[in-house]
Amino acid sequence: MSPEILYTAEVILNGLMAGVMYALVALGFVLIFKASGIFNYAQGVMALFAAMTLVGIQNGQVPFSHLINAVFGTQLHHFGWHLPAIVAILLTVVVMIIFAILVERLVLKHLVNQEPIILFMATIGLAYFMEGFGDLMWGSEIKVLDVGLPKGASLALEEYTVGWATEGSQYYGMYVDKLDMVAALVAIALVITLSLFSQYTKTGRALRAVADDHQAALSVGISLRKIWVITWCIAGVVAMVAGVMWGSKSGVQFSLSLIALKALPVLILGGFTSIPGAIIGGLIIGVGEKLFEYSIGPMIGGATENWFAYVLALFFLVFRPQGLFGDKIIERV
Amino acid sequence: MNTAATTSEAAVPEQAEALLEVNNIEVIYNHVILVLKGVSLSVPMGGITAILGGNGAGKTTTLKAISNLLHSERGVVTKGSILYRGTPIDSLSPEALVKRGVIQVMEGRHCFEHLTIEDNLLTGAYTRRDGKAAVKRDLEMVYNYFPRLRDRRKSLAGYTSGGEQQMCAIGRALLANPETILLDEPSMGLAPQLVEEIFENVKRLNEQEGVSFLLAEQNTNIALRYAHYGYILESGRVVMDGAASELRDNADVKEFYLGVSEGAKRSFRNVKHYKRRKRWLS
Amino acid sequence: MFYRQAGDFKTTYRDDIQTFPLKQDRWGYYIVLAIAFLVVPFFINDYWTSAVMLPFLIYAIAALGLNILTGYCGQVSLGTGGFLAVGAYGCYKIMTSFPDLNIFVVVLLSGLITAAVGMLFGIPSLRIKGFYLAVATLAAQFFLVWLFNKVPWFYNNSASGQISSPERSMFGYAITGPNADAPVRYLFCLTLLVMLAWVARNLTRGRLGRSWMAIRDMDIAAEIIGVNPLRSKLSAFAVSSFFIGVAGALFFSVYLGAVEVGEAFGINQSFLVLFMIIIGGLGSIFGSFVGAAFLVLVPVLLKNIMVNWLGWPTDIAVHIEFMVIGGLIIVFLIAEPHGLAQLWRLAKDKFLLWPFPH
Amino acid sequence: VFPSLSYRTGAYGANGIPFADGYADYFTLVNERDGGIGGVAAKVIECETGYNTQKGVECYESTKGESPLIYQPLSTGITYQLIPKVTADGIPMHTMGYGRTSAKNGQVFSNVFNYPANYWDGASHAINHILGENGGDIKDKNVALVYHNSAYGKEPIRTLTELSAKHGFKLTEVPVDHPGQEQKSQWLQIRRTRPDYVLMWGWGVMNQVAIQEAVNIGYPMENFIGIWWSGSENDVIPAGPKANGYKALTFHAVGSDFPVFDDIKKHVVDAGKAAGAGDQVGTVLYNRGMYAAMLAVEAAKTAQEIHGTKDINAGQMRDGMEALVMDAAKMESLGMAGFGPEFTVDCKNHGGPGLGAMQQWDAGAGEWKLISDFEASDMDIIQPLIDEDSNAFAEESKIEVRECA
Amino acid sequence: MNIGSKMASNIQPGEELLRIENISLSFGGVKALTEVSFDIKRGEVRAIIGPNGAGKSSMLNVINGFYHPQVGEVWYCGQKRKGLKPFQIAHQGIARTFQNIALFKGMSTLDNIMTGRSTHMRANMLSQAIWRGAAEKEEIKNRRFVEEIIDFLEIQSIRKTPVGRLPYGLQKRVELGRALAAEPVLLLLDEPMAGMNVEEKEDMSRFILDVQSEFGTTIAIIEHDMGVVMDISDRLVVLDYGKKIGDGTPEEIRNNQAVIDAYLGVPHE
Ligand SMILES: Nc1ncnc2c1ncn2[C@@H]1O[C@H](COP(=O)(O)OP(=O)(O)OP(=O)(O)O)[C@@H](O)[C@H]1O
Ligand SMILES: Nc1ncnc2c1ncn2[C@@H]1O[C@H](COP(=O)(O)OP(=O)(O)OP(=O)(O)O)[C@@H](O)[C@H]1O
Ligand SMILES: [Mg+2]
Ligand SMILES: [Mg+2]
Repeated sequence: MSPEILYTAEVILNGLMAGVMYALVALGFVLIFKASGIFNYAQGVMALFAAMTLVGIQNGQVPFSHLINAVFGTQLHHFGWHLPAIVAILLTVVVMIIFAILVERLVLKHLVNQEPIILFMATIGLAYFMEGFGDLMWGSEIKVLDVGLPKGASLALEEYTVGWATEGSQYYGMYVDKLDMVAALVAIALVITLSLFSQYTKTGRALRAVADDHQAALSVGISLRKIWVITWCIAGVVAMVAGVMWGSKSGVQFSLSLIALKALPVLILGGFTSIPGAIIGGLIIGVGEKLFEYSIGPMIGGATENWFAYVLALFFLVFRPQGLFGDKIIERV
Repeated sequence: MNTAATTSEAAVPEQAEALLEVNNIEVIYNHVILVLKGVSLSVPMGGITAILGGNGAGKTTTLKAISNLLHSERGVVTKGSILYRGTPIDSLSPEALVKRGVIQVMEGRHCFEHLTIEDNLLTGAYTRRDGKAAVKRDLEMVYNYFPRLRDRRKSLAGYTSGGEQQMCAIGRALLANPETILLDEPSMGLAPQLVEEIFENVKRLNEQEGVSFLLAEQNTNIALRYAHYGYILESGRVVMDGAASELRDNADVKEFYLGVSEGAKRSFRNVKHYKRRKRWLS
Repeated sequence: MFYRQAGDFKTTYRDDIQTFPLKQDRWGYYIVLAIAFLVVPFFINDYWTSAVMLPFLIYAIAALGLNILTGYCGQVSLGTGGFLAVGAYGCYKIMTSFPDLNIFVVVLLSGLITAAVGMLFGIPSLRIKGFYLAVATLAAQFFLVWLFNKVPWFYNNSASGQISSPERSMFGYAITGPNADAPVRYLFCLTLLVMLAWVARNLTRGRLGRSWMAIRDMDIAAEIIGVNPLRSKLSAFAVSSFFIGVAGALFFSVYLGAVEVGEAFGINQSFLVLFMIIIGGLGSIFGSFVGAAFLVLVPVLLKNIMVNWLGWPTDIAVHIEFMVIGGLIIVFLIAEPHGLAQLWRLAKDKFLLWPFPH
Repeated sequence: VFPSLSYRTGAYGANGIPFADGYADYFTLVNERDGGIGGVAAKVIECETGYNTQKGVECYESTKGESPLIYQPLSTGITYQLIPKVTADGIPMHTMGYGRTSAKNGQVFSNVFNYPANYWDGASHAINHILGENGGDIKDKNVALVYHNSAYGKEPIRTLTELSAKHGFKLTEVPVDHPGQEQKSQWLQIRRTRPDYVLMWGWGVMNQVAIQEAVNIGYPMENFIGIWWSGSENDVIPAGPKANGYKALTFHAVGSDFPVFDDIKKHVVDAGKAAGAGDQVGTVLYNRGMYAAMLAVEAAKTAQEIHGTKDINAGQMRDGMEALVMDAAKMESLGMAGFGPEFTVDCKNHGGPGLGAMQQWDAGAGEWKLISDFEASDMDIIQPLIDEDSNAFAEESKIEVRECA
Repeated sequence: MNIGSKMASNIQPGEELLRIENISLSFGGVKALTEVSFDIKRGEVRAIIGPNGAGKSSMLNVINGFYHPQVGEVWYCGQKRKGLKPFQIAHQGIARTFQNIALFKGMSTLDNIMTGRSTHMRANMLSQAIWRGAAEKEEIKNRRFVEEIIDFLEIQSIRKTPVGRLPYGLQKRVELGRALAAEPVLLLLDEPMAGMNVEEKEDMSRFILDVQSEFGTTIAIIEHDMGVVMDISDRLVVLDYGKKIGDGTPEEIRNNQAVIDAYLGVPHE
């Protein structure tokens, strides 16, 4: 095979992997939107917060140490333990559950039956709050996140494919990041479980009902509060997974909250309400933007990935305004 | 005005135990709009009670106050109390109320647009704990009441016709297997035949299963035909109440709610210009 | 009870459709205007101008623009940053290509250019709705920023990729450039703001405004009763972008003086302006002002309190500032989902009823 | 009064913290140990910009009234805004290793200083280093530039293009869009084309991801060179031990092996007066902040000498900066022998000679090591570019070119 | 004079205004309308009745161009309609109300009705922006007309109230006002009296008849209350499962066996 084809294949493969990483973030959005019609702006910050908490717990950081030190003149930093990854993850899950309960108690409960844009705004307030809160709690320096996930090129694949190229050409085998592969597996597992949950359980049906009409849901005895706590818990855990995956790559730092921007085009392409849509949208966006950058990018100066994803999604939307798998937008009079 | 208030208190039926009691409630929307100005009524166990009244009289508001849905419309009950089986329910959440067997069919349909008709119906069974088989049986029952729904079982509720949505909303409430149903304008937008059928079903449920009903209706004619007792609401106050048969014979009710004057039905073509109703209050 | 509606009857329709039907409101408005034009300029210094007044005035223009699109026409847009950039770069290109053109005209022209670009990006709104549209408008945001960064023509091939505004003056006073005096810059922006607010008010109370709101509230019904959706949406995009373009031009030329597109017109701006109108009140001109004031003033205020008065470390102060702003947003929304403007209206309603509670 | 426009929050907060700490700590040290600058206590007012231009302007305006001596805005964006303002207000500004490169031309930019080195010097240093490794011949070499797709990242392109024409190497540009969380395509491209060297102009999360990806594709780290803003501990640590060997440019020394640090420990940290958490001492960016503060203090001292007054104002400070001489003896006396290059500033040249060094990451020891001396850049290439750009600016904004004595 | 009245100007009362020819409409598997044909004469009150889900609302949607039938033609004012958008049809003088109230919730009663008037307004954007000249004059002129409608419908007191807060019945009345504001040639009413009590229905009937007689408006009405329908309509069409099963005067329909079986049940007195 000519190396050109192999390179293209490699780009596509890596695009798929990147797409999965985006999908992980998009999934959190979908869950909350599906279950309450809320476009949760805070999802990115939640991922950051979860990752920070995970690192903080794992390394035994003292929460709010900066604040405490500044106020009391103490020199607290660490408790001096280092927990195994799994324990830290479980504790983080607990924190995210507490977070979900608080969000429901303090915010959502008071905003039943409001228009989507108002709820959206509330999540913005939440994002602001958490951004400050997270930094205050754990500090804003870059933290290394290591829960033992493999990283780096998969040598097995490289060796396996190196012979595919035509003789004499300089080809080093196909490259895939092991971390991405793990992410792909995790994402697929998540998508399958969550789809089954929302499609086939009573709670799943209730989730969708709540998203359509808060009042009617109340009137048939669906507890909005319970549903909201459940979804925010799941979304919190999904955010943690996304935070771990992205954090392993770049360290845990403020910019982690910006990955939400990579998830948004995935979200509209796949459809706000579709769990499988998140992953398929992710794959399309991943491959699309990588291929575009690879083939057209060099001609127009590169760095096209930020906007290309959106333009691609826009293009799809013109034909399907509800995204590929989203619920139909019902237009009736 | 005072006479009206006193009659309403005196006329609470003594014979049956009161299942639901509303005592002199006041409701304010948005902190400023006073809508109910002291409404009292009582629904006896196993009875069908109707709330009648013109547009904006406060029927819907009363029902929502009972089922605790006002909160989500920025309305609050500022005075009075609501008792169900003798215990106050003002502070219960709507779902707790449904668990106790009180369910509301909301005015204006409120189906879950993106769910199929069948899924819509099944959400009604959300609080039930008596097993799939029972739910299935009741689903069949609803389909038998409304065959049209069976045909449209798999369509998204958002795409069904107005009447179909109305049936869906009623059917959904029935699936909760309730003890008391608050029905807000069940006849709205339904074909006359179907209206008759729905009221027949109401009667049947009431007689055979002992379900109590509180219904707000504009179609006074049919409501008074099926109800045992009625209240007439006007501008947020109860202005008249009594057994359905008494109300049917009341001259004012006849004139203004039944469209019968001097013993004969009027023609809509011949109503006079700008005939204005005599108000009990103003 | 000084504040009352009773007795203030209108005898003509012209009276009835004026902007401030209440006498008290009308006088209040005149007084505010008089203070803004005649008193403030004498007391304003560099700090107040650059840190508070200019951002407030300019963001108020942008918020008015976005409020027309989002609040009145119901099309949520996150492309504001991109459109601000169009205004800024348009302004720069015009300023440098036609050095003799009056700065006032330059700013309006930048607005027109932005209006054209905005219409272009508004076309998908015919198919795409709600949050889908909101996210899709980010395409404009990212694409435009990329474009201004990539094509050297836009920044006149300057080595740094930054654009800086040369000095331009009106009536002999420098408006842009380092030598522009604080009161002059302030008055320039204030004049534009007042003019545009008046235009916004006129547009929104007339046929066009009603057709926007109809599209917002129920687009299908609007179309069926005879509102042309294409024309309404595109005109909303055009007018809104015009305002935002003017804001962008002022932002660059009068306020900052030099910008780099990615930094000054990033996605944060898009969100910031959106926050302003939601906090202030969607579909309310007054709300645009309140929202802009809130999000410009509160951070400055908090910073001054925490850092200058209480002497807290700056980073902790910023974290707490974020928490406070986030918290305030939530508290306000819970108190009144329709924004500060509505809160104000309710307060007035209550006052009208005073001393009776209902 | 020395305003410190810092950024301890936001996307770049992690990098802003150590710099701000170093900046503040040095002034504290001077106050505590020497009783101030020539006896006058220095006061630092910190103002948080969050790396945001608008807040930068707010900070400038709010501190302007406190008779500040010097501004160090720490962001290219803010710098551009402030250039006309400081000039109009007569306050000097120092942009050390960032900002507008052509500000080196003191005849045009009277109030802006960017000693000891700028980005164009940096580009030249990197190429010089490569030249050195290859015995002066890099005709058939491929060099890739991975850069932050912004004004900052694009700075070196012009210089590198000229240099590639001169030395005959092939330059490939690889832009990365802000914020740079996802760089798969860029690094696949690098993996495919196998450039001999990769240069990087990155900032924030882009650095960490780039280094991680370079590790992932097994790129030889010795051939990967970052600008000084891509060479802090923050950037390499997340990538783990495999980042060993990564190189970065610098214009000051690394580590805490200088007498001055003993003083800082004694007078500042142990006395509980450290800015921030006090845990950043000796990191690259801390050192940079401290170095910046030291240069400001020395300039102030010079100004005091020139004008014979202890209470200098901004204009006098400017004169001090323009007459600044940093020689070995002076640094020795400060306990910072060899900490930075020797240089002098004059009216024409506000950028010094543009000396820079190379540092390399030792992952085993977890520290940066200086692997070269402070060396000169290729002024034959850079000077014409500076003249061209500064003259263009002078023309555009109608500035009269100063005559220098 | 707008396009609508111009188009209809040569149609005399009693002549055919609109003709539906062999219309079939389906959504996926659902057949909403099957081969339906009927006509509406100028100046009459034409009722469309039928059980729930029969396709009545869909019929109105076809008439005003919101649904596009797969088969069949719509003739209006003697012209065959092709490829028009709903708002263009509105400009031709067809206005309607909706079954599920479709008012503009965020706007006041007055603004809602003024919006209905927009087919009669054409001041350009610039003049609207400065609110001088054409725009202001036009605004005041049309306001006068709208005030007449408000008086006519007796909703003066809620002129400035946001319609979202009005009780159901008043909302229906406002909706009628909005449709009337367009001075339509043909007015389509979808269950205007649902959710009203007898007295309110009487009022509404009065309004409808007055509109017909005062403005000469042609009216097509869907209504389930047979009492009302039989009293006020001149001719009826009956649909069942998308098919037309009856067409004629109230008298004929009352005695039509197919209609009785499908819809009326017991013959109504
Ligand atoms: N959310 C709300 N905010 C403010 N006012 C409201 C709200 N909901 C209802 N109202 C007002 O309360 C009054 C009573 O309304 P309600 O809906 O209870 O009447 P109703 O008797 O059900 O009338 P209808 O027969 O038309 O349904 C009306 O005047 C209405 O304007
Ligand atoms: N957009 C659509 N998509 C799918 N099905 C539709 C759509 N519109 C209407 N239908 C179906 O077509 C049939 C006719 O609907 P329509 O609304 O015309 O009934 P209707 O006669 O107005 O009934 P009702 O008296 O209950 O309002 C219904 O079964 C409905 O579900
Ligand atoms: Mg009601
Ligand atoms: Mg219908």
